[in-house]
Amino acid sequence: MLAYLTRRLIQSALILLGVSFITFFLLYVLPADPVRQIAGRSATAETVANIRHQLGLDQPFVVQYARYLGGLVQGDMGRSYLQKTEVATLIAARLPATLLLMLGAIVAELVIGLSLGVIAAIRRGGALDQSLMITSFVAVSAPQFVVGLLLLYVFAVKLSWFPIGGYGSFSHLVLPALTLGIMGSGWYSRMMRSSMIDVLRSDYIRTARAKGLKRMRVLALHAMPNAILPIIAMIGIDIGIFMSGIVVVESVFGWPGIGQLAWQAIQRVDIPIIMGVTLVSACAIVLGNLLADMITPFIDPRIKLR
Amino acid sequence: QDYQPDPNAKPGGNIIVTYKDDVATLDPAIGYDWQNWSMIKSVFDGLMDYVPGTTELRPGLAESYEISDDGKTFTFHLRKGVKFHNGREMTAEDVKYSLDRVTTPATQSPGAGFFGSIKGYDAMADGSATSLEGVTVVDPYTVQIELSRPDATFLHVMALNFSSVVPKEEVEKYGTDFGKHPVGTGAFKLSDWTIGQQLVLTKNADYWRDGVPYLDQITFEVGQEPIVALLRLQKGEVDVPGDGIPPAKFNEVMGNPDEASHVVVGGQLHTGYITLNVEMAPFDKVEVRQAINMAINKDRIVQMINGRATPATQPLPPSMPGYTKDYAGYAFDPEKAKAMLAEAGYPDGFETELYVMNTDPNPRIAQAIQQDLSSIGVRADIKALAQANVIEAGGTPKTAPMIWSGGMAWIADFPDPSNFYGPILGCAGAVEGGWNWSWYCNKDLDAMAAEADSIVDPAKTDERLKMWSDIYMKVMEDAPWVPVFNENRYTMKSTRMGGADALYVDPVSIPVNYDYVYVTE
Amino acid sequence: MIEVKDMTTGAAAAPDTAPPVLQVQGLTISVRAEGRERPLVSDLSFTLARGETIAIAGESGSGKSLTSLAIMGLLPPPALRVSEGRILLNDQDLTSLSESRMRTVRGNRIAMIFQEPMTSLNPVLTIGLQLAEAIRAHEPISKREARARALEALKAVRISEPERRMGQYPHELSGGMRQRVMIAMALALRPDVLIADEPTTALDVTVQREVLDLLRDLQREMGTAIILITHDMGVVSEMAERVIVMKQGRAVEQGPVRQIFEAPQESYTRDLLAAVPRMGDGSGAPARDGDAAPVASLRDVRVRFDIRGGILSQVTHRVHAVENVSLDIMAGETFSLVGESGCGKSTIAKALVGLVPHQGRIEVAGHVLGGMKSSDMKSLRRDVQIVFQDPMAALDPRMRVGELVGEPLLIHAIGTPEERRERVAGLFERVGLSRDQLDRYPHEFSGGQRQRICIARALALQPKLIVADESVSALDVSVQARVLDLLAALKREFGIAYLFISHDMAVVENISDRVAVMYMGQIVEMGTRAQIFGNPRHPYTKRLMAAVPVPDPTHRRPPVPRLAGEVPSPVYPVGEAPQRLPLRNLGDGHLVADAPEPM
Amino acid sequence: MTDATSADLPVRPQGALRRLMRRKLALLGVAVIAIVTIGAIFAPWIAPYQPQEQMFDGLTLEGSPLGPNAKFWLGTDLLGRDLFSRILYGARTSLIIGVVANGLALIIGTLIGVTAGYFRGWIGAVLMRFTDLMMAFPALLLAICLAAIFTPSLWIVAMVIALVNWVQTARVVYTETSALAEREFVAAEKTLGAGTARILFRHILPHLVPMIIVWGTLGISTTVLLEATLSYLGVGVQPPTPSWGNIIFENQTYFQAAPWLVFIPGAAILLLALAFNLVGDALRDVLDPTQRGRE
Ligand SMILES: Nc1ncnc2c1ncn2[C@@H]1O[C@H](COP(=O)(O)OP(=O)(O)OP(=O)(O)O)[C@@H](O)[C@H]1O
Ligand SMILES: Nc1ncnc2c1ncn2[C@@H]1O[C@H](COP(=O)(O)OP(=O)(O)OP(=O)(O)O)[C@@H](O)[C@H]1O
Ligand SMILES: [Mg+2]
Ligand SMILES: [Mg+2]
Repeated sequence: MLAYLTRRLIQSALILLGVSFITFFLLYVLPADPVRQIAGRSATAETVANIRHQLGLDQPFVVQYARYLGGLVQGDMGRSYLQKTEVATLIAARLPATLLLMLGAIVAELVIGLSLGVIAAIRRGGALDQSLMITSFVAVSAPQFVVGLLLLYVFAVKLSWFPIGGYGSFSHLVLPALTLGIMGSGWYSRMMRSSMIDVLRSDYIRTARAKGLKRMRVLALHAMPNAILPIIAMIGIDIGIFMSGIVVVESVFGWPGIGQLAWQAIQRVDIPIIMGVTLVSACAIVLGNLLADMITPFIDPRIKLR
Repeated sequence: QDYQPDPNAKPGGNIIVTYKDDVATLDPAIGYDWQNWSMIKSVFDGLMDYVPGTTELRPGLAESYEISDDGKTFTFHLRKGVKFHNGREMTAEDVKYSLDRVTTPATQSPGAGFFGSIKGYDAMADGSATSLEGVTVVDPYTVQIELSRPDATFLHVMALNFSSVVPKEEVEKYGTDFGKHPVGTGAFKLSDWTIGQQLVLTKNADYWRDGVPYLDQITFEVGQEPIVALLRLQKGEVDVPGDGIPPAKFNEVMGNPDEASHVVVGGQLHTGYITLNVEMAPFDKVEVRQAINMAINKDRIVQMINGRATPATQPLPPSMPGYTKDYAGYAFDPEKAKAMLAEAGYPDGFETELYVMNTDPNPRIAQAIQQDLSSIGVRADIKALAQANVIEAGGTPKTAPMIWSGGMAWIADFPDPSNFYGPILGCAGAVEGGWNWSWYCNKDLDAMAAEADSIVDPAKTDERLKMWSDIYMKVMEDAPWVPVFNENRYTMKSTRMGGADALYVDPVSIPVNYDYVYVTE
Repeated sequence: MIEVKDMTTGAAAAPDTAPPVLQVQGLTISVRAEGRERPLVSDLSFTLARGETIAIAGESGSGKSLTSLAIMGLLPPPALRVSEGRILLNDQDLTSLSESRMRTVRGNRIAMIFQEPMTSLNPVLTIGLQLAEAIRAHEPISKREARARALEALKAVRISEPERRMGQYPHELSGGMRQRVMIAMALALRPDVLIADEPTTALDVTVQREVLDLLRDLQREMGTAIILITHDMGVVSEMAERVIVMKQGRAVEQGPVRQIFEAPQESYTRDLLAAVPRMGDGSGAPARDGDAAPVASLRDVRVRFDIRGGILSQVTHRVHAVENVSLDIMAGETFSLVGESGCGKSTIAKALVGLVPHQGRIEVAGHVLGGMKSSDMKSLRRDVQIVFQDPMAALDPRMRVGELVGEPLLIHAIGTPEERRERVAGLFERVGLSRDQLDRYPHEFSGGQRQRICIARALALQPKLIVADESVSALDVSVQARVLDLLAALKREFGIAYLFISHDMAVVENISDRVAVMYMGQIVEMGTRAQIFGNPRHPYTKRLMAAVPVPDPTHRRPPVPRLAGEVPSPVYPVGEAPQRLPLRNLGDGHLVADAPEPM
Repeated sequence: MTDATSADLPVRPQGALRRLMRRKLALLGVAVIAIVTIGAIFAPWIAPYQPQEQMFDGLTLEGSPLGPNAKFWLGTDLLGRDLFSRILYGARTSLIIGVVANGLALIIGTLIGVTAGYFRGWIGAVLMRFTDLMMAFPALLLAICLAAIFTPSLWIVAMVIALVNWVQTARVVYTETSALAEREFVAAEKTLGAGTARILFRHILPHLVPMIIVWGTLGISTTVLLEATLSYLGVGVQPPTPSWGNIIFENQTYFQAAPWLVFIPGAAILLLALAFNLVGDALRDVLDPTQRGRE
């Protein structure tokens, strides 16, 4: 286990290195010049060259990348070109909000998705199953911006159950987490239904029923863990999928996460921020996947980590 | 000459302003976004200032100034007893320090170029000097600025945020983080800044202008979607939605008399235009460019953006001095445009590309343009890209044949006609990495512009403006641009906001002149 | 509806005086496929009295398991359902009971032991939990008490290291152990009616003996009525008071056990009884001459499984499943491996076909296992085939059985499609299945039918060696006899050798040339059939022989002392290993280990 | 895989087809798919207007779009174009994205997931770490850069979507496969001498079908919406070419003022995905023998 963990952590570091390299390279070849954004419209060619030199952007790619990595090793993610602030500071200020939002979304989608999936599996073929199927497709097909605004309009503006956006308390979290999680819940409910149907047919469920166990217990203890196995891998994946969703959700709900930061940075080629956000999100995804892989053997003793 | 404060105004109150984008920095040497522009204006002061709600200059930290006869030496007499937020008195040394700072390449100020006329600027720019030769401290309350050429716009430059006076010790204390810990002499000071959430300015009780500001506190909440901001405004949670009325809600708001009464409409020093790259065939033919000018149905485009603009005839917006009132521009006439194309050798039109920034409503406007062009046989492919990529394409030779300027368009830094020329129509901008995306370079006009800007005598202002008017008329003859519309400003405010409407459409303080507005309850 | 269990009935009452606890009346079970209803069980009626044991014997696929599922109310809906008849438990009709009320009956008043031990336990839950929850489902006791009761139940079925098993997962147990866990689960609640579907099929004779004794004890103590489904006529004659013989979904004969055994009325019953293999003294057909070349030879083969523990999950213990086993299987020979459950028989089988990593040398059909080229591996596969212990698990549930059986031919590119079809159909007939079943899927067959499918698949390639792991244990005797005849015929025709793993000593005696007895991963005795059965030397071998049930209701077994104390286990801490038992040659290749401890 | 299997043994494909056809819902699904496909192919003949034609009477004087009416059946968009015509033409793009690109992603993901899950060891490790790398890499950034490097076209978008979307499938298939690889019937197949390819395609893949169907059908919606995001970033089909996704994206802020602009294309996506799901479900039940006798 420890050996496995060390090996995976080393692999993860390599993955992050790979991500940093590809991202840095893509940003390098990207036809957009950050210096022009910095220098402004009235700058002379001289000033531009000067700034380019100051930032080391006139150096060859390898040197730039090596310098960036060198800084990274010492925990220095560089300074934003346009905000002139430490990227680490900017990200640190916003990361907790994003993590909280993702956590909320994961909980929301799991709770909604898994329970709907189980219900559909039990009521397989019935009217409830059919309507749940349609529901999950609606969830998957609905653009997040519209969902967010609708939720906001109904529950915050009209019903005043929740604040109209903002950050701070649990009630602030509910709507954005729901918005972000709704799409995933559609996926989860379909996946869960499909694997639950398989599991419910198995001999050991018959055994459990033969013991006279309560229906809930058969479902929750005997069927769920088996049915959930193929789904665990998705939790790691979700973090990656969320990355594009948070841009929209955070802006609709005024949630102070890194989505906004990333979006502005991409629009204006603020390379240090793009790099920083990319690496942080890559980290989250890699760790999420690692976690998913590590959970699996706890649920399924037949799988061994090697 | 100065502004008469509102007699009904009473001090006190907190207001909430929202923005979608985060505030990048409050460093006056760096901040160049439209949401931090007015905040910096309230936290810092420069030697010059504008009368609230107008484009008229008035003295700021300088109590008075003198201009030498050759127009090359400016002597500013500073107000006494003006204190920075840290309590120290502002002196002439600070003025010099601030100007040195903004022009030093290490500062990476996007506004450094504005100071090009100060003597010694070139030495600063290439790094051979650490201090501007032309700026001298005569005594603690007098500073003298010598120019290398006469510059009629210099007083406007002194009113720019980039010229704000900053205290050396604070800048050195925070280094590059000064932008997050701004200290100035302005009406408000920064009291709290939670990155990504909000920024709070509180009243500077020691402000050197008597009676202002009225507000105790302004909270800027960032990361707010404009539609949501409007919902919050309607619920009374927000006082000013900084991004204005979102297009999707515009008709709804304006159609409701109750809500429309909270909207203040004003002009803006803005022009939306299409650049035609004169270095790329077939736009190297003036007939083609003129034909394009005639093909665009500006009324239709204005209708499409819910009439929030007026069709434009020339580069300058109507509220800019030097605007040529009786010029009708190229009339919409597709038939004639087609004929001209045929004359120029393109009877069947041609294929080209139209670059556009990818935020609403720009791709939509581009599609309207595309349709207009197709009616004269010009098939334009739309390339909707992120802002930075469009800017890059525009500044790269022979890359972008046409660019719709929306989202990146020129909003004047100061209300002077010269501001619409240099970087975007002059030869200086028609270089790799420049902002003259039509790559139009007319040496004669450049010379004329230089001549006009050397007329510093206030008595000759009309003559100067006439020269500028002529310059833009010549530009229109060569038609490197298609001026499409001048956007109007629609600022919305909560019921409790008080102050003259002009303060809500202040041409230099967008969206609101915070120093003079007040709350009524 | 809760009735107080009648605790007063003491010893097993005579069947005719005791009140009926379960009555099955005119039971018909139908399957709906392609829009048509087809009965699988028709018009079955019987009565079960308190404390009585009724045996349902009969052809594999005759509907025995379906009947028991119907009683439990567990027929897989909606394809299968009870279309007619009633099932009365103390006058209450189970077929009309709601699911929630049925739940209070299941496990508590009627318990069931399922036929497939491999798949009947939840793979992701520990044994302890699965046991304890069954108890807690019906009795309001604390978790700790339930665990204690569960442990007791495990001890009752004499599983080795019961405390550790509580924390283990099903895949870590051998087939026999899983079956014992299933039995423990059913017995823990002391139900009124126990349905045991082939409960001892996967068990070796010694454990079978104990389990049967256990069932009887329970019955005596609690007055539990038992429905015993089995094809082992020995078990029938020892356990049952009455017998129902089924064929093709109908009861062909029903009556007291003596009557059935002594004066069977129906020809089918007579055939059945005639087919029962009987154990003798090892004489009979002469053993083969021993000069043939070995098709498989094992030298000092060891297989160990790691057990991880501690915070870092390092290896703390190892299961020494197979220790220093050396043996040769000659061409055309039937070599049997016997021994108690968990002694490592299946592990040897798997090692032989390269499914578990081993140490030591294994040579099969001229190939040394380990590090082979894939082409060599493929030709090896052609030469060795294995029939797994659990047929359901070994068949891909999504393929038609015809395809499954034809697959080896396809893989090794034998014949044209038509030839292959023909051959598959021929194989089906030879194992006693019909052609029209080719298109069905594994789950549509009974346990015994599946096993025959597996055998047919192994035979398809006519390999040099077939490893048959408990391959005939689930077959009813008549089919068993046919399959055994088939195996023997193939052996004669093609010189196929068999490694035959079984706990059915009678079968082993009837078909083997040589026999090895395993105990705790090691071979304790090996020799020709005559040597082992005629002259068993090792105490463990002797005990095995004594435990074999005899298919004669008049037979009275001499009392065998119950085993006391710990059941030995093959698990050792890292670094330790079991003592190696050297084999002594008693002459003529009869090898015996010294008994390390009194048995 | 080789010839044999179907011709070889008495399988009854026509029976499977018949069972499939007997399901009314599946037929409904087939009908919807057929209608969409026909609509897409024959759009020039069916559509009442050109999809990019901005009609003067398509907007009110204030510049608001028109709701569904007699002239414009599904209303007009913000530029005064006929929504019905745009939906018809948009079906072309969306079918290519939702079906072709999504299908490609599914195939790549399944192949990689199955290979990694079955072989484990270093092949599995390398493949899965590569998958992790792809997953950790921000898709949108990749898209932006590709946009800058290539001339955006529908096929480029389809490629980008396939390249970005296989990752998730691979991960899920990987987990499922590693569990399947431990099952005894796989061991049994090995001992028969079945080659790896055979085990993978004949024995493991069929067990993955239900999951693949779920991913495939849900993927239709997500990819169609992803295409819209990409268009928005300049990598996708460029305006004025319509796609269902970009119709939604262009107009989503207007969903209150002009709901038809969001909900009609949304319903189109939903309908397509549902139709494929109905067919997929039926197909799965027909392919899944453990379902026999349940119709
Ligand atoms: N789900 C099913 N669908 C269709 N037929 C089935 C199904 N399950 C069982 N059968 C058929 O029903 C018959 C009776 O099966 P059952 O399992 O009761 O046999 P059995 O008597 O228990 O045999 P064995 O001793 O081999 O276990 C068999 O012919 C089998 O093929
Ligand atoms: N994968 C495994 N991991 C750990 N232990 C195992 C594993 N497989 C088998 N064992 C252990 O190895 C020993 C031998 O098991 P094996 O399956 O060979 O027994 P067997 O002789 O075939 O018994 P049965 O007659 O009950 O099938 C048992 O103690 C079992 O618990
Ligand atoms: Mg059975
Ligand atoms: Mg075994």
